[in-house]
Amino acid sequence: MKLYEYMAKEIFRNNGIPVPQGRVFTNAKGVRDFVAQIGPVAIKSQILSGGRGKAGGIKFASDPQEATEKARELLATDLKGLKVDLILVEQKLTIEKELYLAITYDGARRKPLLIASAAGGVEIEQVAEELLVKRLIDINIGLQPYAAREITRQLGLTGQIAKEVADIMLKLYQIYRKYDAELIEINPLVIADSQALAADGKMTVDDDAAYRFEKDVPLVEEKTTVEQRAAELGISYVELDGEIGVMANGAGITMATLDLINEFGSSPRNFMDAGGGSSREATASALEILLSTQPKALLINIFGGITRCDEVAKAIIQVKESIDIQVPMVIRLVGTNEEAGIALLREHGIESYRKIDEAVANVVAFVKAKGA
Amino acid sequence: MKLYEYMAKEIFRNNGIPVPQGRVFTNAKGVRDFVAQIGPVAIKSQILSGGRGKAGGIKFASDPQEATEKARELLATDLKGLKVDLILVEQKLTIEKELYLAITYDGARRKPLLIASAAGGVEIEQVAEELLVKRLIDINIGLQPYAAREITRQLGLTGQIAKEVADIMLKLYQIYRKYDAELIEINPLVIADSQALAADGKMTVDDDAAYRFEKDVPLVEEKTTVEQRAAELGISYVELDGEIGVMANGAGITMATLDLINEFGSSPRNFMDAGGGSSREATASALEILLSTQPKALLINIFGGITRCDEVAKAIIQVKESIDIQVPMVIRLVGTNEEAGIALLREHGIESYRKIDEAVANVVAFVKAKGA
Amino acid sequence: MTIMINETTKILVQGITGKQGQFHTSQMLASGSKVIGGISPGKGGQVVHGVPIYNTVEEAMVAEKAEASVIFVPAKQVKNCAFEAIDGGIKILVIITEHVPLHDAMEIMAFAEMKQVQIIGPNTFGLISPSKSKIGIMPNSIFIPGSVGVVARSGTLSYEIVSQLTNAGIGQSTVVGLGGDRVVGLSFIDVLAQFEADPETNAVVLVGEIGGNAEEEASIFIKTMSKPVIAFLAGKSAPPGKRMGHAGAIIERGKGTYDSKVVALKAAGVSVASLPWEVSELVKKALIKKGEA
Amino acid sequence: MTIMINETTKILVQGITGKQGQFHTSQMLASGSKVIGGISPGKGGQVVHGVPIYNTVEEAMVAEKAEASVIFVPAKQVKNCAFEAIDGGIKILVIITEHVPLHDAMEIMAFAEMKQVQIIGPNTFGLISPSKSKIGIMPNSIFIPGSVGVVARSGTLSYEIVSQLTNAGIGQSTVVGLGGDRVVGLSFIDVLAQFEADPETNAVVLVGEIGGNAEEEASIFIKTMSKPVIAFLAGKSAPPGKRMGHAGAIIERGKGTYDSKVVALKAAGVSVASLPWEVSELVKKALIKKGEA
Repeated sequence: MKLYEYMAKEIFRNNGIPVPQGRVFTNAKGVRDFVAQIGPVAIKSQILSGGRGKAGGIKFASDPQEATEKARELLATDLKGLKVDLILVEQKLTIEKELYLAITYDGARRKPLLIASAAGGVEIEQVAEELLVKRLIDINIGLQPYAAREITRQLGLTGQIAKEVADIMLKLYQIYRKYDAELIEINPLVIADSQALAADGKMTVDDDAAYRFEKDVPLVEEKTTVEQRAAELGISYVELDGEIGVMANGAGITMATLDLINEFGSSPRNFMDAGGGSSREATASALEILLSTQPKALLINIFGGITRCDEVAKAIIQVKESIDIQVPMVIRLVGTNEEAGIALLREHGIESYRKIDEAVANVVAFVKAKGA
Repeated sequence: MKLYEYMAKEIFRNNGIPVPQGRVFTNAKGVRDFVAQIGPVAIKSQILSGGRGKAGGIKFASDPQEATEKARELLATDLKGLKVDLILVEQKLTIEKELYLAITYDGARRKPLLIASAAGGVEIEQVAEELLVKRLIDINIGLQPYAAREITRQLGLTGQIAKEVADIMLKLYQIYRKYDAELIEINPLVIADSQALAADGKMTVDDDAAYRFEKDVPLVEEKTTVEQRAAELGISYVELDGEIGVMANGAGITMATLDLINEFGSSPRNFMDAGGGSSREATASALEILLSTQPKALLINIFGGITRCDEVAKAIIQVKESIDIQVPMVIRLVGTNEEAGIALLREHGIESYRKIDEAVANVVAFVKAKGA
Repeated sequence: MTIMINETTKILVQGITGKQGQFHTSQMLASGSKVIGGISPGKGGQVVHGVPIYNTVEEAMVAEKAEASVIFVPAKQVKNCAFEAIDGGIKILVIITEHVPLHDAMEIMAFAEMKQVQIIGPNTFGLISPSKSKIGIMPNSIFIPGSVGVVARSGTLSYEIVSQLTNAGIGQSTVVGLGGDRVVGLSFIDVLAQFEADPETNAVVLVGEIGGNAEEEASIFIKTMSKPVIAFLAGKSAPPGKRMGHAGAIIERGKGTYDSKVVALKAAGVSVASLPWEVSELVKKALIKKGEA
Repeated sequence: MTIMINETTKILVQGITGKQGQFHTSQMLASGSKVIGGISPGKGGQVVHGVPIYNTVEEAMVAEKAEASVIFVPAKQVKNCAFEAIDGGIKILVIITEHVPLHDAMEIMAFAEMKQVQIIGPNTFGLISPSKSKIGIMPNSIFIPGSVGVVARSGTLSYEIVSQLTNAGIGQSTVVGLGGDRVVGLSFIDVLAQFEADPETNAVVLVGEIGGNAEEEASIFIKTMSKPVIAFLAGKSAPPGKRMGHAGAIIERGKGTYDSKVVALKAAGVSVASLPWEVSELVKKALIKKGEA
């Protein structure tokens, strides 16, 4: 789950990382008074998508009047398809230096990974590899002061600023651990008025660990309604923009099924991994979700391992009997209790395939015939 | 530094370990009202010495009147030579079972050590080894729930009580780490009214780490005034009850010097390790402390490594010139700048030895001559 | 010979009294696995499918020492159970559970590294040396013993591919599911190295997917291997920035694409099947070329 | 031959710009030690006694790899510096500082164990292989090279005993101070085992004291040793329950007494000197018996 900048910064502030003075607004009211207090400001739209600056999501104002106007403007904008509901009005900084600092994880090394650069303020992908300082962290030991010091040395920092940046690193690592973060990024970490502070803040926390900090972090929703419903059912679902609704069991086989649909000349409406060992009710609900997205056809690809084919067949029959399915439905069913499942489907007039290529070829043929 | 029972229990309570309802009193006033509220009580003198119960430091009362009387009684007592300034008045428990639980460290294994027993309520030294469950803890990993569960299994606990005791262990370990404890002991950890709770609490925190929690833990003084002054000077000092005041540099050689005094037929007034590399001023102050305890003679045994003999000589001369030292002073001086030191002392009419046996023999002879 | 587990491997099941634990214990026993104990706190002394239950791993290990354990407990409890197994002396630990918090997984891996324990998973189907031992949740029926090693990031897709191998008469030495999570215990390389060293594995099938750079890293090792490697990768059509079911299956910042992986694997001499049903043919060709079929 | 350090051992000094660090660097250099760098954050680029200063251990190790390091920083900073040295690749770490918090010491030891680093101290005078290398704070003048190993819990007392040996013409292979704290890195056994294996050590002097059971544990190992061991123990007259300077020097709950240690050592065949000046005679006797003097 991604957090808004203002949320990340609130967490930073509460954990001792300096951030610019700022306040969140849902409308332009109050901006005037705030700016009258703190002087020139940056007004930053709070959206979760990256590249906000380039898209015009950050504006500057030097007085209360200008700030109010620009706040109104931003709050009336759609940025990258997202409506701006919130703005963060922040003291404008006199930036002497922009650094980059992030803590994430290295999947291959199975360890927390700190990335820092003296070339901050631009997207990190654009920073040359030799300008990045990367350091794996032993999670049993954590980030220790000596390591932070070594990183600041490699960044070419000295004196008081080196100490402040090292301190921010240590606190950032504490936040990373405390909030089960997947990624925390400060870009830029600025030196302004001879002080180091977090001018931006990105934070993605681990959904799987949300139960540990849900009291502290408000839930941010990025999902569409269909994705939400799927998530509630414990189904892994990603909305795509193609023609064929797909349900399979297992992430790998679902991806491979989408690949095959493409290979055969159509496109998938979604990724849906109904998981292993789902109950008949869950399978039926998953099917209902699929139908709600109005695909041109349905492809169900089940390799029964934990999942029993007869249970899948029963779910399909249940949905077919309760809903008037208007689109062609192609089923591929193999594995545990395959015979029973196929027989059940046949009893209810539903034909199924055992070979995945045949199933995909047929569902694509249906869609093409319809489109023609 | 040892904490009083009531302090340990306050820390327990603040960290989620159940303790009996109780309140601390410095006089009997208020005891009546408190007991009227909570019913029968135990009244426990707050002293740092062990074996309090046997010494009559714990009394029971079933009504406010009796409680007030017994509180007064206890507050007028000297227990093991210590005046009782504080009493803890606590709800009397209906004890079903008494366990023992402690976390300390194993110096040889260099690790935290948990000790538990189903035979609690008596001094742990009296519990047979086979009734003790001992478990070393990996300090990088900490005490994990599975380990606590395994310990409760070995204690023969089951069901809800096992869960509660395991939970207390986990919290006790957190306290152990948070307060840099050398030892935390709950004896007994009782089961009362089907609930596990800490009926007593002993806690010794690490003086060397006091700077980390001094805001949270009030300092408890156990030292005499002379020991306090020595501690302020950074000198390791232990008051003993013999005749000869001793200063040496290094704990091992100081102990060996005390042993030799005994061997030669006298006894030491103190243990004083003036440390290595002390300044002239510190050495002079250490000498003044020694004299303040009015020994029958002084023995100074310096093996100059970091400590320079000429500096020691200067300190001795300085003290001798400012204070009228009434007792014989025997000095043994070898090591770095030994010649210069000896020459300096000689210039001021002070004789010194190079061999430790000669020095000890002479100082003991002085004392015996005096005593005769 | 097989890798990691064989007919003598003694296995514990952590979370044996749950629905999944019970069912898969019966399936593992049916496949020949030596399940010698189950762990379920508070249920010590009971028996599930003839397997004695203990309250803790330590209690079980005192009764009979196991080399492997498999975890079926809910995600919140996985870290504690994994630590218990690792500390208890287990050397191969299979974590079936999905949705294990990332930080828990990293802690488990760090502890396992310290104690030199091999972790399979989390979010894995497990591993099987057909007809000898299975630790996991895969259907017994699709596996036959043989000389092809399989290592995969995803479950059902491996079943698909193993089924084809089996239908084509190609048996498997050991099939290992690394797990679909962001952080898992074994890498492709860890398993490939064991297959390379195993005298009865003659070829290896690698089942990968988009996201991360595990396949790219594997390619570097494959260059040093004497045995043929055949690969199939899922996610060719996946859009960037979308997490496709597995936590690790996401193209981020232009990294982890299908093409990047295929290029790396082909450069290492791997035969990459573009369609799943091509795998068995490529394996046959490789074995013939090597003179092993 | 000597144990742990010799004339080739490259040494870093952590906290080299402090008063103690500077002084003892000069003394170490004077004794022949190869001090190749000092660490003092913010002072990198400076030079102390001809030794280049670096800001961090990592920076120093890039310039020239050291095997050993010695720590002179205040107690609060010891943990961080020790971790830095251990993580930086140092294999022998001497911690001179006293009053290191107990929990910090335990964390240091756990990390050192993980990375297989030998820790001398905290609260030690260090170690010396006379005429070859010294890492520590002991006066150079009292040591001469030879074949007697010395291992001690306390500093000045060891000087006393080593001086006697030297005055009696008995040289030392290596003298090691374990440190006087509650938790220190090496035990008597760790050092005794290295002396036993060292071809040029012919006898060992153990300098112990009351408190703990290190001497009792050592006795068990000494039974297996081929080389003679001579011991002297301080604290015979110490009252129970009083901490005699060293954190570990306390008789608690009737344990750690002088008598308990003497009984254990004598049972292991150790000659125990009751007075410090008896040690050199006992060593001579032992060497004559062994035909080495």
